[in-house]
Amino acid sequence: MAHKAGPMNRPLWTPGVLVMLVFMFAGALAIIARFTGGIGYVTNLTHARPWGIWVGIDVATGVALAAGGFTTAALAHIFGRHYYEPVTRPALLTAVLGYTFVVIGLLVDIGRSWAIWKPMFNWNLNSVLFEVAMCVMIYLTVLYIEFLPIVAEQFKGRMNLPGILSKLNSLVDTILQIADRILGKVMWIFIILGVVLSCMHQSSLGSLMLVAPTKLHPLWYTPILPLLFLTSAIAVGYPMVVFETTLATSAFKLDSEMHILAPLTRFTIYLLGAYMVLKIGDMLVRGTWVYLLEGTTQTNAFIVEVLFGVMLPWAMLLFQRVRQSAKGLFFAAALIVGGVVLNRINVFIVGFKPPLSENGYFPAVSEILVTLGLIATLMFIYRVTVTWLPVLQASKEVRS
Amino acid sequence: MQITRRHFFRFMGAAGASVAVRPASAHAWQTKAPPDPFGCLVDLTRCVGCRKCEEACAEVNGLPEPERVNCQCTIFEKNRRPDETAFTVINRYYTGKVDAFDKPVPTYAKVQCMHCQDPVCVSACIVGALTKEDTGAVRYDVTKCIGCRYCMVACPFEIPAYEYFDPVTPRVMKCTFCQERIKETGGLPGCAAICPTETITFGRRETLLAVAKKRLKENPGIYIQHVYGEKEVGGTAWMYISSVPFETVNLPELPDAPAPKLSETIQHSLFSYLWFPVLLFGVLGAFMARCNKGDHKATSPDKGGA
Amino acid sequence: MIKKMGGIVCLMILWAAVCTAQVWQAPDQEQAKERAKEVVPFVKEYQDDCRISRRICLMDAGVSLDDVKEVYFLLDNPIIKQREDHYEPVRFAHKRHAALVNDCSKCHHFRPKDENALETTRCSACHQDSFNPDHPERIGLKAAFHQQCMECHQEEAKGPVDCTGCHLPHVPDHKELVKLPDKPDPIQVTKACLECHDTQGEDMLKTAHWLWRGPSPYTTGHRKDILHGKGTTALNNF
Amino acid sequence: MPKKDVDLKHVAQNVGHSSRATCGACHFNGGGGDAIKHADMSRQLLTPDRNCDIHMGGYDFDCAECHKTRNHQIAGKSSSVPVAEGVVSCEKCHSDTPHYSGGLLDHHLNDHSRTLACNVCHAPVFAKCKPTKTWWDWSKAGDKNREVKKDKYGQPDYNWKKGEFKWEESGVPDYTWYAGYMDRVLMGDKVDLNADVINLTNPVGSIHDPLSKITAFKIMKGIQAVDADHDYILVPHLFPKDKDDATAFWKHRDWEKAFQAGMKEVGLPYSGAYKWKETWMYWRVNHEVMPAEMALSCVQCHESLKGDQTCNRCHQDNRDIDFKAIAHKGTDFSYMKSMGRDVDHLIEKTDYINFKALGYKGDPIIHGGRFKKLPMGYKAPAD
Repeated sequence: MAHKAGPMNRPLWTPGVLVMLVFMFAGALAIIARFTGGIGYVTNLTHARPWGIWVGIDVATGVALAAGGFTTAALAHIFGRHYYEPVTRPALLTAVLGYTFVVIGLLVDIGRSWAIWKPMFNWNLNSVLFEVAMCVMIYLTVLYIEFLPIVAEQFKGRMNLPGILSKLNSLVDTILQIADRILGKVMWIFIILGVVLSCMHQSSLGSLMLVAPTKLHPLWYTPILPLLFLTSAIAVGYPMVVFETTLATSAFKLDSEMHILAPLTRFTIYLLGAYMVLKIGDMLVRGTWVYLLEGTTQTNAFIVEVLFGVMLPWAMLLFQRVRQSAKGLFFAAALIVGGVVLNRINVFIVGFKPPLSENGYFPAVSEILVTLGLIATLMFIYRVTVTWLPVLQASKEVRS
Repeated sequence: MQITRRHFFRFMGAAGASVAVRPASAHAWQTKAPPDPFGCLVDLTRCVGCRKCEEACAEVNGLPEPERVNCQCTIFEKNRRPDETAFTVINRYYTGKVDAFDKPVPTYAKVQCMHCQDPVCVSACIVGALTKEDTGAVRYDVTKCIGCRYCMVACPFEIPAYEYFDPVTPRVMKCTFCQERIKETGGLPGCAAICPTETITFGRRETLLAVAKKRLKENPGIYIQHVYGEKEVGGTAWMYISSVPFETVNLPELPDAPAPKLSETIQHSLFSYLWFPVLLFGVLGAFMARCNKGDHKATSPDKGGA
Repeated sequence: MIKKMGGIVCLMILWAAVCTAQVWQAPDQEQAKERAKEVVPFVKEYQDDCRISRRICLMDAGVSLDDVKEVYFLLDNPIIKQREDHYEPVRFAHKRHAALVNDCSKCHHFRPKDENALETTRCSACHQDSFNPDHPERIGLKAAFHQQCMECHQEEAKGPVDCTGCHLPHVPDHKELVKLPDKPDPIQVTKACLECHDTQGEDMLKTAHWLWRGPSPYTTGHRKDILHGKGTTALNNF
Repeated sequence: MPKKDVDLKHVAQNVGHSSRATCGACHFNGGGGDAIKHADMSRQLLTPDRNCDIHMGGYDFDCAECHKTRNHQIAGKSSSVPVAEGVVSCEKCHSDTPHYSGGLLDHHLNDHSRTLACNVCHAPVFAKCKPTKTWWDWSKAGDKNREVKKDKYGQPDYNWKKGEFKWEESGVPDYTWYAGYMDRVLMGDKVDLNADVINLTNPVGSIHDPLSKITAFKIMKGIQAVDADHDYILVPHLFPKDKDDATAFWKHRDWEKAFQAGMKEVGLPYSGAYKWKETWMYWRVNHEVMPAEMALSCVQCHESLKGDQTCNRCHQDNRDIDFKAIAHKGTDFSYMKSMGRDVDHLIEKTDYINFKALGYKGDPIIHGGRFKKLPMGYKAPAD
């Protein structure tokens, strides 16, 4: 194995990072407002529309886009394609951060944030949300465990806490050593567990909306919604890796990883294809295509989602020329990511139409600021992490 | 929407049923409705729109007094929904009926929690803060609630409301069926007790169903021959009979299948005894063992996680 | 001494006043109150015949206004009050209704099955407690009154159909509701009232009793004016 | 502002519906004292005798049960002041055909309802519970030395502040046609100084108008000042505003100053010359409705029914019916007299209503009603 991941050790305070800080600050203000004035104070949510972008984007989309973590792990570690290992670490980091922010987003969104631990003791086994919550909770733990070796690798034998904490150096170091050793032996359990948990809750996120047959537009409401969520999550995994790796490599001016990314997207043709077949097949079987030309926001959103988020990128990937070009690949990946994002937004927001108290929903500015702030924080931490921890493929010299 | 959704509801029901039978390990979905619940029958032909029920409800449940409770002048101009300050509201609908002088005849319709037989909110609630009681009431326990509002997403009647402006301890607010009152012998919900015209009839659901059917049978020209809530979403404790189509008074057309049936069937098919995750774990483990044969340090620590 | 005497005399007068106030009774009203307290035995079975047959039956029996012995009722039955008691009793001019409607079967729609029973019986004989599980279709007394009265008033476009057209609500005890310091000034009191009764406060400011002027629709030459009244233009000779 | 010693907290904590006492606190005392102004309202109505007022005394009605309120606007039109916020009428409760005793008279009585206001028969005397003022001569006011005499009711005939009075108890009302509207002299309206009497309020109605009804009024008669040049009623300044008031009549007993100040207050010029004129005000008799059995009997108005021939002039009924008894049934003034009322003069009276004054040729039984001439076969006596 020729590659070796290492810290970037690049200057942190670039203009892009400063922009992120501005969004983080604005988001923080909005969150303070939410915890002083209540959810109603910062959002446009109503009794009929209890879930907005905090659930639709922060949670549902966050979970979907973090799918890169388990899909690459499955590929590289379970199915033994070690060639793809260089992308597992950034994908893992994205997953760790993604899920962490799903939880933070939930803390903002649920009304009684301080009671978030209650599902651990009050089980409702009928509740889809309970299953999702349990999976996310356990999976987040698994992700941290999987991430621990990276921390250990960086600080093992090099613990240097400042000031009074320096006395703990040796203790922490010992813990890291032991953890690293034990984890090495059992890591396979966590890797498989991660994949299993992901399959469970990625699909269950789709089941969430199955309780509302009269509210979700028939174009999306289907008994196979969980299957669609699972397949789309699996399909978006590699494109998401492509997407973020391309962004990261171009941001840090690293070598493009085309030699890994291009073959990776060959899997996507099958995965996305399977999703596409299911989605369109479902539409045909249930006869919901009759709605397509209704011309409402919802049907238009569906058309955009399927056409530009699924069919177009799938067709693009069929061409080797696209797969080989960094730009083409990035564009196709971005379309797929966008398609899944739009799908989650459609299912949770656009397609959700309470028939009795019809009132439109558009997120309030402060509501958007919270979401943007969370995303900016996520990116900032990603940036900080890759700067100091061995996540990304280190520079050329190391690799050669 | 030009295309009726009923067709799709049927499809859902069939799909849910087929999912239910397929996995051998899963039990067929069974209703969890209490054996002999209380209910209320709302006869819209009797309601005069006095809004006494709103007033009584507010008093019994310690809610703020309804707006302009003694004056029905302008309140009916807007279509109201129950919210965090009112568990029940009366709306006025002009459905096209006219009296002998060609004056439009109003129909008043009460809205409150329907206390479904198999409530989807109860099924949805992550912590079981909502429960279906033996009385028939769907009870909310604030001490368990985490404020996720999934019940509100789930409810086909759009009933649960939320204290959006409480930053730390918001509650889900909905009709309690005056659970504490009806538990006692002879106890009545506040609204039923005060209703001057007995628009609301309180009693055992079975009895009420018989009463409703008797009224429909004896006055075929007056009533629509349908008891709303007998079968809708698997049946509701609160039922309506009316002389105007139910859609015209904002009672939605709903499938007969209990709302939680599909999601619960899927959940239990896949996750009872965690058979599916365990199976998946085994399969993946086998794959991992096979694919990494010879590669003796497949999961060496320096690889980092997945 | 004289002062003391004066005091005693005053006390006596006061006492006498209190006594007479207690002694005074409106005779017809007292009689109706007594009658309203009666609870008659519940009629379990009734004869479910068509209203037309009922009417003809009554007419054939020669039931007429002369048979209406009870001229005036106070609808204040304990059956109603045992559940909720929010309203003051309704005055019901029985004989006047009988004279106007001229069809007893309009209200006395069924009769007890017992052949020895009277042709017409009280509402409260058949309609008692609501939601009686043994008679689920039988509506309670309160609902029977309301359905009967309002339906007919609406049909005939005569008589009140609103709540206060027939009865006044009980005024809730304000002892606990009114939060005032001892010896409040009038402004404080007004504020306290307006805290709950703000619309009523607004209403009050528009009334003739407050403004001492108002519309004069029954004064020739000034029928559209709104400014006449004691506070402005009214004249008198006393 | 309320009096200092009123415990407002206690008041606020005991709010409730209005009662006869709350309304009566002002309305029973109109004109400066109990029963002075209104012919038919006095503190007697707080605890009235059944015979004095059947509604309040028999059935314990509160004012607001008839004077229904909407948004605090209280229904009822006053005779004395122009303002009205809704109407109260007997018919609203009793309907246009209020007689349903089942007796032979119902038909005739309901017929009468189209021509007579209910109170013509049902409240045949005003001030039956307490004497009321019927004459008030302001021009005599100011004589602090004049000896005050008590009349037969024990009421004073003079008060230096107010002038000379006459009182009446159980008075016979004046009857006139009334369609619900009043002519009124309002502040600044020109009046005819040459007329014998100026009517400050004057019922509008006519025998020829089907909607006009014969209605009972108490006429409040008096003498008051008119501006001799401007021809309008003068408003004197009576109550002293404070200690330093230099113009109030009740302090200085100077009409000139009182008029000057009074007219300045209302914003009308005062010429300096005033004249005393007799003015009348019509006050409708609305309350103190007596029980049905005490209504006027037929014969009390229709002298034609007094003799042996009554209804049987037209009805040749061979049933055993005592027409005479029917025609005479009604208020027994001797009974009222025995209860201490001053109704001596009304016993045996058979011309209760002066038909000729109302525009009839005479007793309508003989001469025909206002729209229907009954072909009785009697030749009307020449006028």
